[in-house]
Amino acid sequence: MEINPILQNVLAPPVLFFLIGAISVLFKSDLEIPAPLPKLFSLYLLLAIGFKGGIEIQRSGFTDQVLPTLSAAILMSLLIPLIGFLILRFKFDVFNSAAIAAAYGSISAVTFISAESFLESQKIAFDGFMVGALALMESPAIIVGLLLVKFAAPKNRPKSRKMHLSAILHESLLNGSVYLLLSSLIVGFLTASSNPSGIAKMEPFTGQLFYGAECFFLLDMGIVAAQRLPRLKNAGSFLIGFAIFMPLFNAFIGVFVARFLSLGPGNALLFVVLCASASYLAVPAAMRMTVPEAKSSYYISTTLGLTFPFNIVLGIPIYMSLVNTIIPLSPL
Amino acid sequence: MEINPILQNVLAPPVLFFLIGAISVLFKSDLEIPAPLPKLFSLYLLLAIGFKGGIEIQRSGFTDQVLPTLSAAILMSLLIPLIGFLILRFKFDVFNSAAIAAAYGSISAVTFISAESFLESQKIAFDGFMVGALALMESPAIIVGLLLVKFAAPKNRPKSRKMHLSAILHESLLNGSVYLLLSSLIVGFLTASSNPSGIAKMEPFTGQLFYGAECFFLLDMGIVAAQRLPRLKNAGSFLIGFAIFMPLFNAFIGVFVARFLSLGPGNALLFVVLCASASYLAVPAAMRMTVPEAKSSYYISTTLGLTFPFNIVLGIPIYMSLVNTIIPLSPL
Amino acid sequence: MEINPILQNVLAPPVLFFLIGAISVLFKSDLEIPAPLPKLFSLYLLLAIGFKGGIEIQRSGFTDQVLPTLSAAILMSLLIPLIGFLILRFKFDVFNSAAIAAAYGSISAVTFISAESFLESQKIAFDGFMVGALALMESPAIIVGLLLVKFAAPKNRPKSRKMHLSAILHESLLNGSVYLLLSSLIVGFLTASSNPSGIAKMEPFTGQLFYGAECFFLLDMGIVAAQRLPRLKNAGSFLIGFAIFMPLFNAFIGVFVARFLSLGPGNALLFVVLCASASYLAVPAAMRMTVPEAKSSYYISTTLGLTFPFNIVLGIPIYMSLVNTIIPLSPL
Amino acid sequence: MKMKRLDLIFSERELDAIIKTLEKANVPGYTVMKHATGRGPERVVTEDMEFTGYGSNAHVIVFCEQEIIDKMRDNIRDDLSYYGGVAYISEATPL
Amino acid sequence: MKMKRLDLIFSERELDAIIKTLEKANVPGYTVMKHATGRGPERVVTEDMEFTGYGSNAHVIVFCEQEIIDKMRDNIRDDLSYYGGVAYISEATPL
Amino acid sequence: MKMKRLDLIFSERELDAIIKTLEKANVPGYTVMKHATGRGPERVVTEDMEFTGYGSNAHVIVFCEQEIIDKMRDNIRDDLSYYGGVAYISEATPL
Ligand SMILES: Nc1ncnc2c1ncn2[C@@H]1O[C@H](COP(=O)(O)O)[C@@H](O)[C@H]1O
Ligand SMILES: Nc1ncnc2c1ncn2[C@@H]1O[C@H](COP(=O)(O)O)[C@@H](O)[C@H]1O
Ligand SMILES: Nc1ncnc2c1ncn2[C@@H]1O[C@H](COP(=O)(O)O)[C@@H](O)[C@H]1O
Ligand code: NA
Ligand code: NA
Ligand code: NA
Repeated sequence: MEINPILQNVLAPPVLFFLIGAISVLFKSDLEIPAPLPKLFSLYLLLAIGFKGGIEIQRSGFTDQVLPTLSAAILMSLLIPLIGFLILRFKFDVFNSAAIAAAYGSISAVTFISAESFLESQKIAFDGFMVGALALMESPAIIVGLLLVKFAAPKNRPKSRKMHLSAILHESLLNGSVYLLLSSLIVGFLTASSNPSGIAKMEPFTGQLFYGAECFFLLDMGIVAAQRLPRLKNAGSFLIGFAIFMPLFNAFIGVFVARFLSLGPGNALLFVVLCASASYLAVPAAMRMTVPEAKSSYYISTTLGLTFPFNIVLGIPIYMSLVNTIIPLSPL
Repeated sequence: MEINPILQNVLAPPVLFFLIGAISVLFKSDLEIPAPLPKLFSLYLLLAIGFKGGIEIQRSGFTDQVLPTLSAAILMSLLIPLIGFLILRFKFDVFNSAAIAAAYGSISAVTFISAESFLESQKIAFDGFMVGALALMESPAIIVGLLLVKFAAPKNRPKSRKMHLSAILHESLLNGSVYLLLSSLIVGFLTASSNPSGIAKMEPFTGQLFYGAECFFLLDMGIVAAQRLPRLKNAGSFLIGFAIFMPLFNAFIGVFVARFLSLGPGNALLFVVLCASASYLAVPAAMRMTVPEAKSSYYISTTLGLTFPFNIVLGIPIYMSLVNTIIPLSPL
Repeated sequence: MEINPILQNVLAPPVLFFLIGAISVLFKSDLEIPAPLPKLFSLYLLLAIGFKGGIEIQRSGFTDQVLPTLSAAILMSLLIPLIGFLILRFKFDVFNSAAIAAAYGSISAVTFISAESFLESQKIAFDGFMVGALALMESPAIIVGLLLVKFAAPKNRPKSRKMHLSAILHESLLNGSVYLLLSSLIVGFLTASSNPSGIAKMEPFTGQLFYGAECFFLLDMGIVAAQRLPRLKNAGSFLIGFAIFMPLFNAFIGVFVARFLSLGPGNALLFVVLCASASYLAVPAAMRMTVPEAKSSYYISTTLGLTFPFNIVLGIPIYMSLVNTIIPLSPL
Repeated sequence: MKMKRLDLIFSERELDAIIKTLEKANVPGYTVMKHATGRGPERVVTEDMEFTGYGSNAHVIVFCEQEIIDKMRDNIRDDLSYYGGVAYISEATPL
Repeated sequence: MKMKRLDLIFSERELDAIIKTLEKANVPGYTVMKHATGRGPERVVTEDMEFTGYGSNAHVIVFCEQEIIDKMRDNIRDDLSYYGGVAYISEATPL
Repeated sequence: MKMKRLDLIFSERELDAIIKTLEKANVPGYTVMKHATGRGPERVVTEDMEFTGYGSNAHVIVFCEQEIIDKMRDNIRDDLSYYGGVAYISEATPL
């Protein structure tokens, strides 16, 4: 693996702004992006990426690759939490293991966006339907996490309330970020199919502005991640190791699945990044609600404080090397 | 009336995002656009539409149509509350009747913006001076509403304080949204006449971004409207009927006035939409201040929960059909 | 001095929006841009101006003019507070004198941005490295201010805590606005040197949107300034005079320094504006922390309520005339 | 020292009037928290009101002596009974 | 008139459930302040939680009579012990 | 159980220092509400301060036992007398 792509990734504006944010915390600068401004950018990015993905899907149509890829994506988001759970059980109780595992089975939209920006800067093509995979991978891991609790937890959870399946489905499918991403995808699709002039009128907002808004949001994410990092100390070295090892492990499985699916390098990277990233939007919301026994600082600090920065700064170029190494091999 | 224009309207991004917002409430998704982000978009839209309107007015000059149209607009915003008041008095006391009537005499800038987007997607021309009508129709209805209270209310309003004319004028003319719209119009006008290079530099902000920002704001409006809808139940069926019937009735008067003014189909639609839309910005602010006896849920829930969605989704294409039917008839 | 350039400056959209904001306060309109929306625009402007400046510096390279100009800029921000201090001591105690003097030695980024817009509208060229001067002039004045307190204040400040040099340096160099400006400059520089395709992708955000965002922010600044103005009455006529005289005086020194540096008219204006403007971001933050004996309304109300509007509306065209008069004279 | 704490909750749009009343009674200080929502006997105030013309609520806290409260009681009651809102007094000891 | 002041602080995500409890007990009104942060025995809630799926805290104030508090005590305790949060009562006199 | 409620109001910029004081005294928890404005004997803090370098106020609520308050009294008084702000104690009963 060369060092060059990592450096090139680090020198792109979004990553630089991420680092600026993180360094500001290190130096105790009082730089601050007050709530609810980060929410504005978070909503905007979900809306824009969904809208653009919907347009792309309508344009390219449902090719042979779409269905297998989306199915594999869902499978991965069911499988990863199971593996994660088994690993985490060495050190943690059922509740914490299930909650953390669910976070790693789910995805991070901003990591996905960063991978897209990386591909664009490398002039590597990718398909819009991968946004569909992004949207579909957010929820299943939540359901697995909750089922794990339901079946593996001691029968009489002292603090527990009955976990209705409908509540689980509601939390996982109608979480604000899942809902906005999916519905913006549908809006994009409908616009492209019935109202193509609307695309050009949306383009300055959802297209041209996107890169800058991504930078601004990553500036905030840098601040947030660096504020979380010190809290990881309480989590212990096992969890710290997990937060780096698990994405790499997931990426490794992901790249072989991508090869099996005959994805091109661009789609393959996005697939791998979806496997390797961990959720800090939908999953914490669902876990807090349904598994209050789990310590939130475990699943939030690891995903935001370590896995997210790792993926943004080092992970994406590493995964690209992985893709470039594994995918061109003779077919499985 | 064909079904096609309605479907075409519904499949435009702004309306789709409006529906997405409304459906998220129906499905109890936790999608939320926290305050003060909606205010940002609301201020932006007023500033941008005023600025662009001012430029258009300067460019086209004061044609023969301008003065009659603006005068007719003011007249309509004086007349409609009187009619509304007479209807509402069948069921409500003077205070509530006056407050609700004032809301329907005034206008909704976002409905106007949606109508402009509709015209653009249909490639139907309209003039910038119609923004002047928008700005001028916001206040007069407030004054009529307050005068109705002054003269029709029982002489000794128990809770009342003296209503100074100056306070009434202040509330109606210097309300934040009226002020921003009007003054942005003046800025646009001055920029176009003395500093045309400033127009191109503003264009990405006030022009290109507009459509996307409109979509984002309508997403929020969908949430707000759907949250208001259930509260309408307390309002009773009379008021629910009024919230649909009154816009249609006003549109009907409006289209004949437009024909009398010999407005082209684009300007005619905008004129009709101004008549048919109801205020949720300036009027509630003024009524709360000066007619505290009126129940705010009446005038806010009807305008936001029913009349606004009705106009956005069904009203605009219906009014367009109306315009296409009535305007081409032989002159009055 | 002709009246024309002043009128031309006043009729530019940013100044018009500033006036609209100020007038809304005068007329008691309830127009309001709620927190933290102004912070969004403030952060955006710092990020964008830094980023663009960094690109320009990388593109033009370190010409002969860069080092002398930046050195002179730092010198001015050390010298001006000393002069200001001496003047202010006629009326105020050491604490207030030092705090106010520091504000006038430091700079206002928005005044600088307004001067850039003015130059662009006048089609006068200027260099990106002047943003470097902007970034470098924010902090030194703070240090001078604090040293003045350290050495000129009565030995036993009753309320005082020990002033560690490290705390002083931290406050002055790692203030959020200084940090964001400087680091965005570095990001711009790095992007331009190693990732030029990133520039085009940032352009819609940092470039095209800039003018409109500036207008929106100045609308808010107009409101803020006009709200501050009445509080100046308590400050007394000496301070009011100082708030107008000091910028003019600083501009006068600045223009001769600019001539000595052989700056072109564009760079000269920017240099003069940096000298003439006063800080309301970094300095108040630092002074509140380290010199709580100083009355904050003195240094905030003068800079925001009087000096800022004066510079935006009248100052910039006056300084331009000054530059045009002094610079072309035969060399010193 | 015996001090009182006065909590006022009412529509943001009346804030200027209430603050004028406080200042006239020479309160030593006050704190304002805006963007409060809630329900009272007359109205539901929700977050979406913030961008409509209606505004949300302000929560004002005043620590002062009983006699200052007595001075402004009538004015505040007057404002709140006209526009809605609540006002409660409790005991408070300076730290 | 003797009145009570009830202060509830808990995660914003439980707001709907708590308000339902208040309404069922027929409180005369309540005030909600969102975007509060803090630390309790179980969790640290910081401002950056607002954009993650976790949300920040809500501070709810209710002025009401003792008997209404008695009515809802069990329900509120139940919610707060499950999800975390605090509830305190103090005296309050209407102005 | 007899508990106290401590209300602290001061500039947001001192928040970290105050929280450090609270933590050192082992408070069981605390709640922070930012973006408060107001007026004290020394300063007017308005909303526009938020984007200037000056910041607005924070309102911190702590429910704890008297002895914890006694532990931190001096430190808090020290901070508030230097930078401004108020601190008041009242009675509070857990629900
Ligand atoms: N009993 C109460 N407890 C707490 N807050 C209240 C109460 N009654 C009214 N409020 C607040 O006062 C505001 C105005 O009430 P209203 O008198 O209905 O206009 C409401 O929106 C609530 O925020
Ligand atoms: N002793 C306390 N004083 C004030 N606020 C508290 C206290 N304990 C908990 N809180 C608030 O209640 C929230 C939830 O606490 P927890 O029970 O840890 O989930 C915290 O984030 C604080 O805002
Ligand atoms: N008597 C008071 N009642 C309520 N809040 C106060 C009072 N005095 C001061 N404050 C708050 O404390 C902040 C700082 O006050 P100061 O001591 O003037 O710096 C003010 O901005 C108010 O928000
Ligand atoms: Na994953
Ligand atoms: Na109307
Ligand atoms: Na200066």
